[in-house]
Amino acid sequence: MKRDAKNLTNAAALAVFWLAGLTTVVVLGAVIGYVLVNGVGEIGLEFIFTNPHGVNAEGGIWPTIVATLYVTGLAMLIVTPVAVLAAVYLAEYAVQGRLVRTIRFAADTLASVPSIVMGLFGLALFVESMGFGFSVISGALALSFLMLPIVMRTTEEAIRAVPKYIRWGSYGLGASKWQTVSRVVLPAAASRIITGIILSAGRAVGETAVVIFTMGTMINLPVLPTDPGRSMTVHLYQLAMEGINMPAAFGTALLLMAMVLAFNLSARWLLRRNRRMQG
Amino acid sequence: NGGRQHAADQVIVTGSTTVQPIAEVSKEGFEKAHPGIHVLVSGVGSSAGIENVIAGTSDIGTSSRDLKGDEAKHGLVDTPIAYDAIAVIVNPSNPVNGLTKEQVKAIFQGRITNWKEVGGPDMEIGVVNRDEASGTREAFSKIVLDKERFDPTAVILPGTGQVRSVVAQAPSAIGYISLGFVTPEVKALAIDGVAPSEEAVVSGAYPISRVLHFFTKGEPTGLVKEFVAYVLSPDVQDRVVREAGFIPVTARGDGL
Amino acid sequence: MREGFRKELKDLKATVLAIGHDIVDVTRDAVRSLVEGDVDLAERVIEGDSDIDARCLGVEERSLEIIATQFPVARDLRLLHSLSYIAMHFERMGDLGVNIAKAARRTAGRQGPQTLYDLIQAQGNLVQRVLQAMLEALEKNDLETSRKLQELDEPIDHLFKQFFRELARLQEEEDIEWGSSMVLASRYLERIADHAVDIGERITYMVTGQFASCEDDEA
Amino acid sequence: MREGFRKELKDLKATVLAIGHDIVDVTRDAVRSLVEGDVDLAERVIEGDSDIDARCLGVEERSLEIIATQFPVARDLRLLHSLSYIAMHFERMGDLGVNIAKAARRTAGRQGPQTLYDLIQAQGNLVQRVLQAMLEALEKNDLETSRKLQELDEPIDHLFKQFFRELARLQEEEDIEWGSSMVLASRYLERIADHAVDIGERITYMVTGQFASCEDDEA
Amino acid sequence: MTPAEETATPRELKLMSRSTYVKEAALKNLFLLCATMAVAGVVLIFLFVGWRGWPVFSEVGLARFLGGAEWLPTAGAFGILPLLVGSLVVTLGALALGAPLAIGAAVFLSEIAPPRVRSFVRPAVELLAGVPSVVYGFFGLLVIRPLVADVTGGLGFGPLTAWLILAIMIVPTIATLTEDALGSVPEGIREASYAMGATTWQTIWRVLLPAAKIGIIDAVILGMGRAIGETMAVLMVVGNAPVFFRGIGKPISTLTSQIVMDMPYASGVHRTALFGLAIILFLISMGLVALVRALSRFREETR
Amino acid sequence: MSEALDCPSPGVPSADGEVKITVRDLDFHYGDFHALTGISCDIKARSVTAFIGPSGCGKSTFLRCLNRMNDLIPGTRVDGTVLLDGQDVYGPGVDPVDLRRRVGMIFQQPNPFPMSIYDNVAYGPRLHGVKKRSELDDIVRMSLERANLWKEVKDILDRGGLTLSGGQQQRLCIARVLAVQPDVLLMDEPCSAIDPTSVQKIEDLMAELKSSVTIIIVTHNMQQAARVSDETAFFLQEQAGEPAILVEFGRTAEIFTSPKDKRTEDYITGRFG
Amino acid sequence: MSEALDCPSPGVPSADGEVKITVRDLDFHYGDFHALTGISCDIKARSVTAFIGPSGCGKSTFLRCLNRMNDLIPGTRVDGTVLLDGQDVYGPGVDPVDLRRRVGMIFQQPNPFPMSIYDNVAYGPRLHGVKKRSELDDIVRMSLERANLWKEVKDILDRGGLTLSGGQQQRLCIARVLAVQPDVLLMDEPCSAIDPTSVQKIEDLMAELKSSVTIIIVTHNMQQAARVSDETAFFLQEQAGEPAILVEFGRTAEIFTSPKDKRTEDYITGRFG
Ligand SMILES: Nc1ncnc2c1ncn2[C@@H]1O[C@H](COP(=O)(O)OP(=O)(O)OP(=O)(O)O)[C@@H](O)[C@H]1O
Ligand SMILES: Nc1ncnc2c1ncn2[C@@H]1O[C@H](COP(=O)(O)OP(=O)(O)OP(=O)(O)O)[C@@H](O)[C@H]1O
Ligand SMILES: [Mg+2]
Ligand SMILES: [Mg+2]
Ligand SMILES: O=P([O-])([O-])[O-]
Repeated sequence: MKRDAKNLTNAAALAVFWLAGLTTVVVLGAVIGYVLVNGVGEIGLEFIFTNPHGVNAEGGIWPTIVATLYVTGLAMLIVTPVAVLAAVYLAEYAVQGRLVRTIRFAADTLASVPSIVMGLFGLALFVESMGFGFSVISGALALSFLMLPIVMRTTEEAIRAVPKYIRWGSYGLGASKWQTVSRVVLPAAASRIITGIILSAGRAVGETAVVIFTMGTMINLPVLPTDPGRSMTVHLYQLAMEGINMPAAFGTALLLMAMVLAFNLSARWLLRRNRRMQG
Repeated sequence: NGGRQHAADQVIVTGSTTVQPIAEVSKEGFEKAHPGIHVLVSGVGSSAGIENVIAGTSDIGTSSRDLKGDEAKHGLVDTPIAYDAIAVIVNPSNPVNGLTKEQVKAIFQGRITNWKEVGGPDMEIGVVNRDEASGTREAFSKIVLDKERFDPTAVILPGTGQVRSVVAQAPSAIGYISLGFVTPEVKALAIDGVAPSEEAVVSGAYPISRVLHFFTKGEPTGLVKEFVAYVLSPDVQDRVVREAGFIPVTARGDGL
Repeated sequence: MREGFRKELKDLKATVLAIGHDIVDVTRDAVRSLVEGDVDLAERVIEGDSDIDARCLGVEERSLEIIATQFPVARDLRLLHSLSYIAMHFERMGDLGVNIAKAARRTAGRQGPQTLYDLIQAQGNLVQRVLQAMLEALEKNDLETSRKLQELDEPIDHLFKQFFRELARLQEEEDIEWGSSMVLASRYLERIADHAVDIGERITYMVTGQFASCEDDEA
Repeated sequence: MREGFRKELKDLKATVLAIGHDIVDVTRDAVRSLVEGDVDLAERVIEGDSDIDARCLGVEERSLEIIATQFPVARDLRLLHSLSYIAMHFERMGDLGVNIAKAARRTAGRQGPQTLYDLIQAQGNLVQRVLQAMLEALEKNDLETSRKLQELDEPIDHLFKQFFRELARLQEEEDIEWGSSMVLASRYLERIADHAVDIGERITYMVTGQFASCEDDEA
Repeated sequence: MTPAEETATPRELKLMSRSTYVKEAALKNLFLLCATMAVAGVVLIFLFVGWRGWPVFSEVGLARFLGGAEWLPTAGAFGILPLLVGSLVVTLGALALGAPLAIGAAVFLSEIAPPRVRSFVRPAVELLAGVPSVVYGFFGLLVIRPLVADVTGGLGFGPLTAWLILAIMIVPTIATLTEDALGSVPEGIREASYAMGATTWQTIWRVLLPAAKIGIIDAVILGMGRAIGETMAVLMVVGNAPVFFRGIGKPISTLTSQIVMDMPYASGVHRTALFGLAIILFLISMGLVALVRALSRFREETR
Repeated sequence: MSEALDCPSPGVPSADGEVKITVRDLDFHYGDFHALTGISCDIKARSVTAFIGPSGCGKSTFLRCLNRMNDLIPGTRVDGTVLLDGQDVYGPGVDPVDLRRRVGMIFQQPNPFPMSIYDNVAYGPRLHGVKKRSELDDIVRMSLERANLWKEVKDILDRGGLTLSGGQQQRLCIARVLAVQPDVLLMDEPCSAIDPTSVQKIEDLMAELKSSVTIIIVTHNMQQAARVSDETAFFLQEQAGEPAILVEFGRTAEIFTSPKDKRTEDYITGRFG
Repeated sequence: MSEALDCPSPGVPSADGEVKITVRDLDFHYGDFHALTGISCDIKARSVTAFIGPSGCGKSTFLRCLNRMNDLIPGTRVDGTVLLDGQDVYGPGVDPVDLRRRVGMIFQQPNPFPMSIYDNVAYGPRLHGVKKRSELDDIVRMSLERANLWKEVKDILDRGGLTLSGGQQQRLCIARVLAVQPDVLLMDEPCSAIDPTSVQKIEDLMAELKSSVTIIIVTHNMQQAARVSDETAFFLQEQAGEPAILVEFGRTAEIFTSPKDKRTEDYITGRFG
C-alpha cells in the first residue's frame, strides 16, 4: 500500500520532468518553425545579395549581413588576443590574491552587464567621446567588451582543463614556463578556446541593443571601419516594429537564426571532434 | 554646417518613420542618378531627426510635425515635402464608424474607456499610442488633444506599421496612423462626420491633417540641396509620395 | 591491524605447541615401553603416530595457505616458515618415538642388563628436559632458553656414546639383535634431542631474523 | 610476465639440482671410503659438508626472500616452499653421507667379512639409483619417476635388514664396534634413500598441489 | 642513447641565463596587462555611463529620480519608480515561470531522459540560448501577444507576454547552470541512493537537489540578471507605458525598454536620465554578481 | 503491485555452508554486447566471497546483476536465474527498489551524500518510512557502531559527511547501508580509492561483519582477495568480444595454493598479458 | 657563466654500489609546515630504490627535492645538501630547468601531451634544440624501443598520444623522458592509476632500464616496492605536525624478511593504524 503510494509519487514526478524537458523542445520548435514557415519563402539569392529598396524596404538585406559579419569579425579580432592572454595569466601565472579576485569579479560583472548598458557605454565612449561616430569600429569595440569575459572564461576553463600532470610532464622534461604554456597548454586547449570564441561571436551576432547605439541604424554597406551600418538584428527590429514589410522581417529573422545556429553548431562540432580525438 | 564632418559623397537623412518610405525610395532614385553618392536613411522618429540635425550628425532631419520649443532656436530651414492626414483607426469588426474629435480626445486621455460609451459594444477600449519620438503623435497631440496629456497607461508602440497591425488584430483597439498607411485591414473612422480622404484633406474638411517636413541646418547646399530638389521633383512627388499614401505638396497648390 | 590474520598466526602456533607437548608424551611413553617391556604401551605409541603426522602435515598446509593468502613479511613470515619447519621436526621426532616403541616391541621379553636399561631411562629423562625447554622457548620466543638447548643436549650425546661403549663391554652376554635395537633406540633418543636443538635454532631465527648455521653432528 | 621473478625461480631450482648432484657424489664417495677403507676420501667428504650445508641454507634464505618480496602463489609458491624443503633434505642427506664417512674413518684398518662390504656396496649402488631418479624427477617435474622412487627404495630397506641379519650371524667373528658402525652406515644409506623418497613426495605436491601424506617407516 | 653514447655528451648542470629570466618576466607582465582589461572595462563603463548620467542626480536629485512616481520626460518628470517596479514585476514573473521549467528541464536532462531523448533535448536547450533576443521579441509580438490578448482581454501587451517570452529566454541560462550543478554531484551519490532502495524521485528530491542547491540558486540569480537586463524582447511586448503595474494584461515599462524607447529623441536632462537608468541597471547586475560570489564562497566554506 | 521479498530473520547465524544466493546459467547483454555467459554459482551465507579477474571481464556487471542495479542502464538484458534465499529476484512483480534495500552496495569511490553524518545514515530508514527521532537515533548509532565509526564521529554527527577522510567516508557509506539492514553487501572495489591504513580498517570491518551479513567483494587486488575472502570466483573473458565466463569458484586458500584450472593459476601467478 | 662541475663519465657501468645521489641532512618546509627533517641517504647508481611509508609522510616531497620540482611551489624551503654525481643541485645559479632534464620524472597519472606519439617523444629533444628530422627520428625510435613501446606504436606514430591505453600512455611518458637522456628517473606512484597487466609491463620495464638509469620509485603498494626494488627506504611521520624522518634504508630483501627497525617491521607487517 505504502509502496504503491511511493511508486505513484515517483511516476507523477517523472511525468512532470518529462513535461518540462519536452516543453523546451516544443518552444524551440515553435520559434524555429514559425520563423521558418513564414520566412523560408522569402529567402533566396536576391534576398541575401541585394540592397533593400522601395517604400516598403523590398528587396534584399545584403548591407545588413555585411555589417553584421563585419562588426562581429572585427570584435573577434580585437577580443581574442586580449582575452586569451588574460586567461593565460589567470590560469597559469596568477597567485590567488586580491588582484586575481578583483579581476574575476570584474570579468563576472562585465559578463552580466545588460547589453543596453553596454550600448550606452559604447555610445558615450566610442561614438561620442572618442569621435568614432556610429561606425563599425564603435560597434566592434563595444561588442568586444561584451565578448571579453565570455572568451576569457571559456579560455581559462579550457586551460584549466588541461591536466596539471601534463604541465608537470613538460617541466619535468626541462621546459620553461613559457615553453610549457605555449607548446603544450595552449595547443591542448586550442579547440576549446576556439569553441569559446565562436560561441561568443554567435552571441555578438544576435546582439541588438549594443549595436543600435554604436553602429547606428542606417542601411549602408560598410567598407571602412568608420562607416556606419545596420546590423541584421536592428533591421529585424525595425521591420518588426514598423510592420511595413513582414515577409522581409521573417526572412531576416530566419537568416539571423540560421547564422546563429551555424555558429553554435560549428562550435559543438568542434568540441565533439576534439572530445573524440582526445578520448 | 556645424557638427560632424561628413564624407563629401554622403547625405545623411534621419527622422520620422512616417517620412521614412519617401526618403528611402528617393534615396534609391537619387543614388541611381548620382553614382558614387550615398544617401543614408534611418527612421528614428521625428524628434530624433530634429535632434540629429541640430547636433549635426545628420544633414536632413525628417519630421512629421512642426518644430516645437527650443528646436526653433537653432535656425533650421523647413522644406515641406508632403501633406498627411492622421486617420483614427479601429478594427474592421468594430461597429463604430465615426467619432467626434472630442470623443477621440476623451478616449486617448483615458476618460472614455468602454466602446459602449460611444455607441459600440460593451468592450474595454484598447488605446494604442505612439512613442514620444513620433511626429505623428506630436501632430495628433496638437490637433486632437490640444497638447493635453495622453492617458499614460495606454500601450505605446514605436512604429506606424505596428499600430496598424495591432489594431488589425485586436477588436477593441483604437489607434492613429498616417492616412497613407491605412489599408483594408483597419477601418479609418470618420471624424466629426468627415471620412478621411485626399479630397477631404485637401479641402480642409478632415480635421486631423499635417505637413511633412525636411529640416536642414541652414539653407541646403550642395548634395543636400540636390537631394531636396529631387524629392520635390514631380517624379518623386507624383509617383513616390502618392504610392506611399501621402498627398504631394503640389496637390494642395493644384487643388487651391 | 589485520586482526583475523594475527589470530590465525596465534592459533597455528598454539597447534604446533600442542603437537610439541604430544611429542613429549610420545617420547616418555616410548622410553617407558622400552624400559618396562610394555608392549601395549608401545603399540599405543605406534598407533598414535599417524595422528601426529596428520597434524604436522596440517600445520604445513595451513602455513602455506596463510602465506599464499595473507602475504606475510618479516616476523610474520619468519614465524610461519619456522612453524612449518618445526612441525616437520615434530613429525620426525614422532617417527623416532615410534621407532623406539618398535624397538620395545622387538626386545620385549628379552631381558638385558639393568645398567643399560638405566642408561636408556636416564637418557630419556634428559631428552624430556630438552623437549620441555624447547617448548618453553617456542612458547615464549625465549632466546635465552633456546640457546641453552645445545648445552642440555651435550649429556645426551654423551650418554649415547657411553651406552655404545657399555654395550660393547657387555657384548658377550647379550644377543646382538637386542644390542643393536638398544643402540638404535639410544641413537633415536639422541636424535630426538638433536631435532630439539635444531628447533632451538629455528626459534632464534624466528625471533631475530638471523640464521645461525645449523651444524649437525650426528655421529 | 614477471620475467625477473621467473628467472629467479629457475635459478634457485638449478641451485638445488646442483646441490642434489653433489649429494650423489658425496654418497658415492662416502660408500667408497667405507668399503675401501680410504680415510683420505672420507676426510674429504667430511670437509665438503660445510659447503653443502651453507648452500642449502642459502637456498632456504633465498626462497624466503623471494616469498617475502615477490608474493608468489599457487605453483610458484609450491615450488619455492618445496625447494627449501628439498634443500633441507639435502642438508640432512649430506650429513648422513658425512656420518658414513665418519664410520669409514672409525673402521678403517679393521677388516670385516667381505660379504658385508659387498652388501654395503650393493646398497650404496641402489641408493645411487634412487638419487639419480629423484634428481631426474625434480628436474623434469616428472610425476611418473617420482612415484617410482618408493619402489626403488624397497630393496634398500631389504638390504639393510639383510645386513642386520648377516651381522648377527657373523657376530662371533667381529668386534661389536665395527659391527655397530657398519649397521649404522647401512642404516644411514637407507635413510638417505628415505629422504629421496620424501623428496619424491614433495615433487608430487609441487606439481599437483596435492599432499600425499608421507608415511615414514624407519625401522 | 645507449650508455656508450652517453659518454659522448658530458653532463653538467647548467646555470640560469639572464635573458630567459627577463623574457619570462616580460611575458608575465604582458599577460597581466591583458587580464586587467576586464577591470578596465568595468571602470570605464562606470565612469562614462556615470559621467553622462551624473547630471540627472545633481539636477533632478536622487530622491526625485529614484522615488518619483511619474516618468514624463517631456513634462520634466523623471521618476523611475514605475520603471523599477516594472522591471521587478517582469523579472520576478519570468523567474516564477521560467525557473521551475528550467530546473525541471535540467533535472530531466541529467537524471531522467534516455540518451536518445537527451541528445536532442540538450541541443534544443542550448539553441534556445542562441536565438537572438529580437527574434524572441518578434515571436512574442506576433504569436504570444495575440494569444495573451485572448486570455486577458485588451491588446496583449503587458507583463504576462513579457513573462512568457522572458521565461523562455532564461530557461537555457538556468537550465545549463543547473545541469552543471547536478552534473557536479558525483555519480556515485546517485548510485548509492538507488542502491539503498530509493526511487528516482526520492533520489532527485532528497539527494540531488539538496546537493546542487547552491549551484541552482546561483543559476536562478544569473537568470534573474539576464531577465533584468533583457531589452529588445521586452520592449517589443511589454506595452511601454511608464506606469505602475496594474495587471498582467496591462502595459507597463521597464528600465531597459524605456531607455531604448526614449533614446532616439531624448536630449538634455532627459538624455542624462537615461544614462542614469543605465547606471542603475549596471549597479543592479553588479550586485547580483556579488551575491553569486558570496554564495559560492559560502559553498566552499561549508564544504 | 510489487511483491516484497520474504525476509528470513537475519539474526540467527546460518549453518555453515548455507547458500544465500544461487545463480544459474546467467547470461548478460549490454544491448548487442554479450558480457557474461553461463554463470552458475552458490554464494554462501555469512561469508566473504571475492570476485577476481582481469579488467573488463564483467565482475562489476555480475555484481550488479545481483541487486538489479543493471536495470538502471537502458538496453540491458538478463537471462537465467538469480535466487536470493530461494526467491527469484527477477521474478515477475519483484520490486527492484525493495531488493536493493536487502542487497546493499558499496562503491569504489566513497560517496557520502552532501549532508550531515547523521542524515547520511538516517537516509535509508527515512526512505522506508522511519520518522520517529528516537528510533532514527538508535538506528544511526547502531549502524555507526557496526561500521566501527561511532567512536570517531559520535561528537560530530551534524558535521557534513564530506568533511571526513576518505577511509572514514567509506565506512560511513557502509554504516549507511547497514542502517537498512541488508542481508547481503555487495562491494565493488571498495578500497581502491582509499589509503592503505584505511584499507586495513575496512578489511577488518569486513571480517567482523561477515558474522551477520553475506559479503561479496570485487577487487583488482589479488592480495586483497586472498586476504579477506573465504571463497573466490575467477572470471575471465577469453577472447575480446566474447562473453566472459566463471572459470573457477572455490575456497580461497585452495585457489591461492593449488587452483584446479590452469587459467586461474596463470592469472594469479601473474603469467598473463 | 656556467660553472663546469665535474662530471663522471656516466656511460661506464658503475661498480656495484657506486653512489648516484647523495643526500645529507635534508630538511624541507612548506611555508611554516616542516615536512621533512634530517634525511640522509645514498642512492646507488643503476639500481631501483623504493620509497615507502604511510600517506603524507613526505615521500613525494622528498622525491621532488631531488629534481627541484618543489621550486615550482611558492613558499617552500630546502636545507641540507643534495649531490647528483657529487654536484650540489641547490648550488648557486644552478638552472633547475636543466637539472630536471637530467633527472626525469614520471607521475601517477599518465600525462601524454595532446599531440602525436611522435611529437610527444620529440618534445624534449626539440626543447633542447634538436631540429633535424633524421636525428629526431632516431631519438624517437630509440626512446620508444627502450620503453618497450616501439612494437606497439611504430605504425601509428602520428596518432594522438591520448588515444593509447593507460598503460601504454605511461610507457609513452617514460619514452618521452628517456628521449632527453636522463641519468635518473623519479617515479611517483607510476602504477597506481593503471590496470594490473600494464603494471606488470612497467615493472618489467623498470627491471630492464635499471641497467642504464638510476630509478627511484615512490609507491604505496608495499608488494610492488618489494617486487621491483633493490633497496628500500622507509619514511615515517611519527606524530601529526612533526616532520617526517627516514627510518630505515637498506636492501629490499632484508627489509622484507628481517628489518632492523621495529617501526619498519610494524609498518610492513601491517601492524599500524
Ligand atoms: N554500460 C555499459 N554499456 C556497454 N558495455 C558495458 C557497460 N558497462 C560495462 N560494459 C562492458 O562490459 C564488460 C564488463 O564490464 P565490467 O565493468 O563489468 O568489467 P569489470 O570486470 O568490472 O572491469 P573492471 O575490473 O575494469 O572494473 C566490459 O567489456 C565493458 O566494456
Ligand atoms: N604544496 C603543499 N603545501 C603544503 N603542504 C604540502 C604540500 N604538498 C604536500 N604537503 C604536505 O606535506 C606532507 C608530505 O606530503 P607528500 O605529498 O610528500 O606525502 P606523500 O608521502 O607523497 O603522501 P602520499 O603517499 O599520499 O602521496 C603532507 O603532510 C602534505 O600535507
Ligand atoms: Mg568493475
Ligand atoms: Mg605522494
Ligand atoms: O513619423 P513618426 O515616426 O515621427 O511618427
